[in-house]
Amino acid sequence: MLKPAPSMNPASLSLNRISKVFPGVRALSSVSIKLYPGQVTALVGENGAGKSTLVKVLTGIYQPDEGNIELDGVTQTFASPIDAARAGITAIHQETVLFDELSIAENIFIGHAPRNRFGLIDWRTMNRRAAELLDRIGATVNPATLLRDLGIANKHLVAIARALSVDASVVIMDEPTAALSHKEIEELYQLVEQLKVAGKAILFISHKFDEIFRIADRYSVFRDGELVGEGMIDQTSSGKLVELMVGRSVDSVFPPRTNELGEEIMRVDGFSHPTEFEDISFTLRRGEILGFYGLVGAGRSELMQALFGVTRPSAGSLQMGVEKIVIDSPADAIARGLVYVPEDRGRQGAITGLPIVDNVALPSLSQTSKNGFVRMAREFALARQYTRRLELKAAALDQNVAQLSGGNQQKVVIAKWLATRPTVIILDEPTKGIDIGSKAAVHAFMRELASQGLAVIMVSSEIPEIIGMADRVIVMREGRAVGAFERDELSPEALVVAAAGIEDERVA
Amino acid sequence: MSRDAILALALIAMIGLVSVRFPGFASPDSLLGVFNDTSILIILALGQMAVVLTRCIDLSMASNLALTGMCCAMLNAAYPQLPIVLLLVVAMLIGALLGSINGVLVWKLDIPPIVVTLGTLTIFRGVIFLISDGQWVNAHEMSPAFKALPRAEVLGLPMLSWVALICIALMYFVVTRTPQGRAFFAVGGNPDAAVYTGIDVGRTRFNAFVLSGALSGICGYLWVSRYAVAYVDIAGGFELDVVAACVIGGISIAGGIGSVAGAVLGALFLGVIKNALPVVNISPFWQQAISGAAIIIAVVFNARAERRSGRIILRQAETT
Amino acid sequence: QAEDMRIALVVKALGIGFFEAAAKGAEEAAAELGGVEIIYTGPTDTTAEGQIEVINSLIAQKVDAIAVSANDQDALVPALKKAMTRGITVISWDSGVAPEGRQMHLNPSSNPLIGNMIVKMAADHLPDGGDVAVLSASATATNQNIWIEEMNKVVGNYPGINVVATVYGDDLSDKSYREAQGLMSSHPDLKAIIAPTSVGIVAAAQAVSDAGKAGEILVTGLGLPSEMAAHVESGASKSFAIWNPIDLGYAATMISYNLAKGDAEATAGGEIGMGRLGAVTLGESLDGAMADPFVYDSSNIADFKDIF
Amino acid sequence: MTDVERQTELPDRLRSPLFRLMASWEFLLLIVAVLIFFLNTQASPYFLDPWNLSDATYNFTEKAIIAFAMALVIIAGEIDLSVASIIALVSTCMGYAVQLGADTVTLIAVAVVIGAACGAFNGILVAGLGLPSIVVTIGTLSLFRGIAYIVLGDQAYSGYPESFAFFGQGYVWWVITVEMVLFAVFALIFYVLLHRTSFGRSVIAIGNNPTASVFSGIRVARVKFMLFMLTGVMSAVAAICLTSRLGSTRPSIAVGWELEIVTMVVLGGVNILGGSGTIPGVVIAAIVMGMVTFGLGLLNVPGIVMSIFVGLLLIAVIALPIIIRRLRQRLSG
Ligand SMILES: Nc1ncnc2c1ncn2[C@@H]1O[C@H](COP(=O)(O)OP(=O)(O)OP(=O)(O)O)[C@@H](O)[C@H]1O
Ligand SMILES: Nc1ncnc2c1ncn2[C@@H]1O[C@H](COP(=O)(O)OP(=O)(O)OP(=O)(O)O)[C@@H](O)[C@H]1O
Ligand SMILES: [Mg+2]
Ligand SMILES: [Mg+2]
Repeated sequence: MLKPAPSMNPASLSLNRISKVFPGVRALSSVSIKLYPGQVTALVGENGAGKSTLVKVLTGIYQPDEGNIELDGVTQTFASPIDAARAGITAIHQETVLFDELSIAENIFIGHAPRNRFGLIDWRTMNRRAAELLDRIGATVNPATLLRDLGIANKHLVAIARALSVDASVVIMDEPTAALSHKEIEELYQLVEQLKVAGKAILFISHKFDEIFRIADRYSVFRDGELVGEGMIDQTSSGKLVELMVGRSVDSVFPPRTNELGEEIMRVDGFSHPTEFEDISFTLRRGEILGFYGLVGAGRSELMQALFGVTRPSAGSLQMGVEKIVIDSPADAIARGLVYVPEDRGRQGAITGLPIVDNVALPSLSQTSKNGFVRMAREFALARQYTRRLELKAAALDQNVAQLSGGNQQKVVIAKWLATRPTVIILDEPTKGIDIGSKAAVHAFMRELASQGLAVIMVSSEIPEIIGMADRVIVMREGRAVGAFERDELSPEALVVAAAGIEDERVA
Repeated sequence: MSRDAILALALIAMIGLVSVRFPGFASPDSLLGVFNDTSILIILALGQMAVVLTRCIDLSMASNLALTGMCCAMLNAAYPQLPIVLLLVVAMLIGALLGSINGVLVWKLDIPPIVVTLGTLTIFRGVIFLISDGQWVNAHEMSPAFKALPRAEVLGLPMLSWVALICIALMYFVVTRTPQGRAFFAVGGNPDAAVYTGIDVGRTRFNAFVLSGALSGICGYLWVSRYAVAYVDIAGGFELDVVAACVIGGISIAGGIGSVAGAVLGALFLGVIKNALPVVNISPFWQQAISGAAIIIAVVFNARAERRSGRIILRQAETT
Repeated sequence: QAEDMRIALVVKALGIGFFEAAAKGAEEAAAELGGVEIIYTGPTDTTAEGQIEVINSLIAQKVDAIAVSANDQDALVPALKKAMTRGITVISWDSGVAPEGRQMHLNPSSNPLIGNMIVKMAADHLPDGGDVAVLSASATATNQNIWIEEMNKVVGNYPGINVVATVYGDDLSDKSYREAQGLMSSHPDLKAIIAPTSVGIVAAAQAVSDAGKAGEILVTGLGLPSEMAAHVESGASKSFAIWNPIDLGYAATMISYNLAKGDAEATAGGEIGMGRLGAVTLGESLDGAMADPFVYDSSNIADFKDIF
Repeated sequence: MTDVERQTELPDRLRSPLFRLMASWEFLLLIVAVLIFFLNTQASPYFLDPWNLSDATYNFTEKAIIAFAMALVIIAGEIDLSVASIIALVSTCMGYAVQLGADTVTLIAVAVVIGAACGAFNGILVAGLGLPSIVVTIGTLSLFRGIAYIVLGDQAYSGYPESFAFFGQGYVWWVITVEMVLFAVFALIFYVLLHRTSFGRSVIAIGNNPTASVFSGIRVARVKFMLFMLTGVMSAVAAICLTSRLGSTRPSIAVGWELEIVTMVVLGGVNILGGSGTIPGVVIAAIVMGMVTFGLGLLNVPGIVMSIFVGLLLIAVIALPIIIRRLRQRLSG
């Protein structure tokens, strides 16, 4: 309880009136933030509020149009990420910035590899130091293996190790827990504690309020590129933060259940895949929201992609309505009214180099075209309709998707499959990385879809979301369905136990 | 088994096959001859590898070689007393300069490398015509020392082979032990991430182009002195052979993957084919089709070797 | 000042010593005639398409005569026919065009003579006979193919001489070099390489000396004294033949001039003047030979190596 | 869902159509084309002759016919370097058919079938096996021409039927050649295909992001296969024109055309990395290249020196907008 009063502590990093303008967007307008040693400052804001842009300015990837950065009282200009690293600023970026074909050790040290006295890379020292770092964050991987052989969670751990490999006084984490499982998130929290004790100044960006209240000391809130509020975390509440973020109060509870279950619309029997999943069976009814829960890597996405025809199952059957069908491509699935909104929006969802309107119309080409000829007026009408429903924030419909923030890209992705007017829609992590306001919109929208008689499959790794939204939940672990819960049987504990396989151990 | 090992085996198998019909082919002398003959292709493939690793491509290498070669030949014809070592350095510098033109355009103007080098491919050739007025430089206009260097034997191996060996060794060193060499892999493997790690993507690509240019320059001198003639069209179309050698050697055209051993083996693979066909008395008209087929087979094969079955996490789940 | 007549000398490819020398001869003829402009042109690689583009632009410039050494005897025909219908005089020289595509063709020498000469030069130095191989230019080169054909007709007259292979170097030094290497390794008993092309003969001589077999394997054929001087010195080549390219360019220009002017007409059995070289008599297919090939060896090469 | 909170609706377009036209690549190219036309009229008195201009079109029509298909392939993120070799093989097969007494109609059929087969072979390797097209087609570049060499060796085929000459030497009306008409017709067809059909949309989407295109219900492999096949067929069309123009077939026919065609496509504003490009751009680029080479040809500039101009043009036309944008940024910023 000997924590010194924060205001007495001189700030180790001050950002003074930073502005950054992109064509058509004022991503940051004259924001000032201070970071203090030994403290965690949470940065919150809606999608596109400018959080990641600030991180990139701080790490020398972007140069600010106005304003300056002061580190320990000295004004700095970072012409490149190397400058920022030298000055003692390190970051875990929102995008994974790693190299599949290089070894783990090299991924950690690239750019500042240990050298011998001839200036050549000292592989032995590098591997040793990498092992130490990985050990520190609880990762049990051999530093000499190639990164491409790692799962997604381990990759994220490597990114964290990389941030720690520089002896920095300022550590920035941009949504570090988005891809991590429960256990790994706990370890990350401990690490943050260690860093605090070591006197580092930490900037922590997250959309998850529970973790903000758990680990942050201070907060700063962005809205549309402006700083709209800051203070000590123990003097605020999530309601207040949300109000600051969106400029109005938001219902944080899930929308009430309005959907009614209709007749069975889809039946999956013994679906299997040689390497990804095995013997999955379930049924789905009109108006139902079926949740799929599991830890990252449980094989849910693979299962959904097999249903959608991206990959071929090795066994099992799929029935829609009364008809047994074989879907051998996404084109097939879309034609039969089954669509899949992928989890990886940058790679699988959006075509970022094309305008919003082209993206939205793409899966519906057969509807918007006649005899193979496209009709642009129809495409714009379609895009207008669905972007309005999802409250998309953009400048115009012919703007490239690449220029939108992460959350708004996700909206385009959802709009694009909704526009095909499906009967069954699979949403894979539909709210991953999107802000609270947008989240609520997506949730309300899912409810609306269900009450209109659509069947919804929702893959999610967030327990509150699963419990708040799903009518029924199937839990997957290591490619197998290990539990099924009706709405009244749902509890966070039950889900975690099933997903992590703790039950098994008790039985054994 | 690694891709390089498989390729090496294929190479040995091919040599074995040829020597069934013509036993002399597998003799050390003959094999050294093949290596010597392939030296220039090897050196060029090493340069191309550096460029391809950074997710670029250099189609101007053969034109660079020809232009540098012509410069060397004309210099030698005009000043026969110029020391050859100096000429070799000049060749390297001219090559590097030409390479840096590619590099600057890619770096500073962000023009796609294939466009830049497609442009310089024709420009460099045209410049040869301009500086030489279309005239050939023939053997009798070159000084004896000029022609002697690639042929001079040291420890039973011609200098041409030695130069290739030195280039291989240096390149291996650069690629595995220097930060710049590792940056080639990083830039090609994930350019966006490279920016975040503080690697200057543009400058790294520039360096790769300068390197490939310098190696092309050296080859320019070697080619002209070896064949004792310089004219506009030398090494015409050779750029595709160089790319083919890299691809056969398992260097991913998408960047970030490749090894020095791969580049050397890929070049040797083509070299053996080219040398073996006349030896086993296959009609010269079959040559082109056979090397085309070999390239396709190698690519199919490489792709098979690269294909992995399932993702790691779930493979582990399978076994548990 | 405007010239009265423009004659285009279209060659297989620019930059080849042989054709550069022919261009000199053409200029000499132009100077002698007066009021004649020579347009020396051609593609930079030996392709028919390249020559067609050149011919099209010559037609557009409305030149008075085109004298072409063809890369392909058939492919040029449509373009040259078009030239003739637009009133342009068209002849071929050195490497011919099919009869319907030109008014006459000027052979540098008579084909049977050349065919005989190239094998005779090898046989003269191989009293006991032996294996010989032919290194040609591209497989499509008209004149090379005719000479080789003529050579094969008379090879029986040289007992012991045995033609074991014909390979193609495409008039590229490096490819010719490799083909020569291939010949040496696949025919261990090879005694001579006959290269009826000025590029091939140099490359073959270089390959033979590099293999340390100068004097052991004889290189002969058709070459330029300037390019072959070093190899005659080294002993890789004992003798080779060529006609005078300067004269050839001179003659082609003179013939073009006379035809374009209307001073002569190309008819079978007819004669066309070639200035200082006399006149050429045309045969059945409207072709004629300029002169006999001339043999160069160590005794006379010094006198010619600085000329062409 | 209620619309109360949304006051404004997203506009369709950020910029006016006129602005987009003025800022477009095609507009820039058009200016270049006019400039070159003007320079040509100044440089040579022979340039402005209808017959000469008509002859000049042969410099680009055949290549452009392939360039249209190549543009689609490149927009889809692939490349086909084997086109010139397909010409050689197609021409060889036509020549072979002539020896067997084929008439003109049969020859056309043979050409299209062989061209499609070559394209299908590329397509299977690229779309079916997922191999990188730049490498595959470097291989088939050697293979296809190699087969032509095996068949023909040092021989040549000629003796094409009289009526066959129509394609490469015929005139439709006055100075309008058959090849010009083919060029215009295919330009129109490819314009509609790329910019007005859902197939064209798929091609653009695939070039931008093949994975997302699969997820969006596009049959990516099928589209790519069709593109390679289309390129094969267009190469066959070009082979018919060229063979008819030359009246004979050699295995070395059309050597090196692949790079000229790619240059044409890139000059036309097609992104070599895939994802964007237009047919009007390619049309203008083809005419620009044709005019540059013809104009220089009238001055008796050797082909190799012309290629310097073409190379410089390629780099300059791409670099210029970038430099101007940079300068403008620097001035305003
Ligand atoms: N390179 C760019 N070019 C143009 N606009 C950009 C660029 N990068 C970001 N923007 C815009 O700047 C704004 C801020 O984006 P930023 O990525 O910083 O948001 P964020 O707060 O991190 O959002 P999220 O929570 O979704 O990650 C957005 O409107 C975005 O569209
Ligand atoms: N080894 C790996 N390398 C890269 N990405 C991977 C790897 N393994 C899995 N991923 C990615 O991680 C994500 C999750 O994998 P998977 O589909 O197996 O699990 P899941 O149960 O769907 O998990 P999630 O909760 O993320 O949906 C997918 O996007 C997948 O592409
Ligand atoms: Mg962000
Ligand atoms: Mg998933």
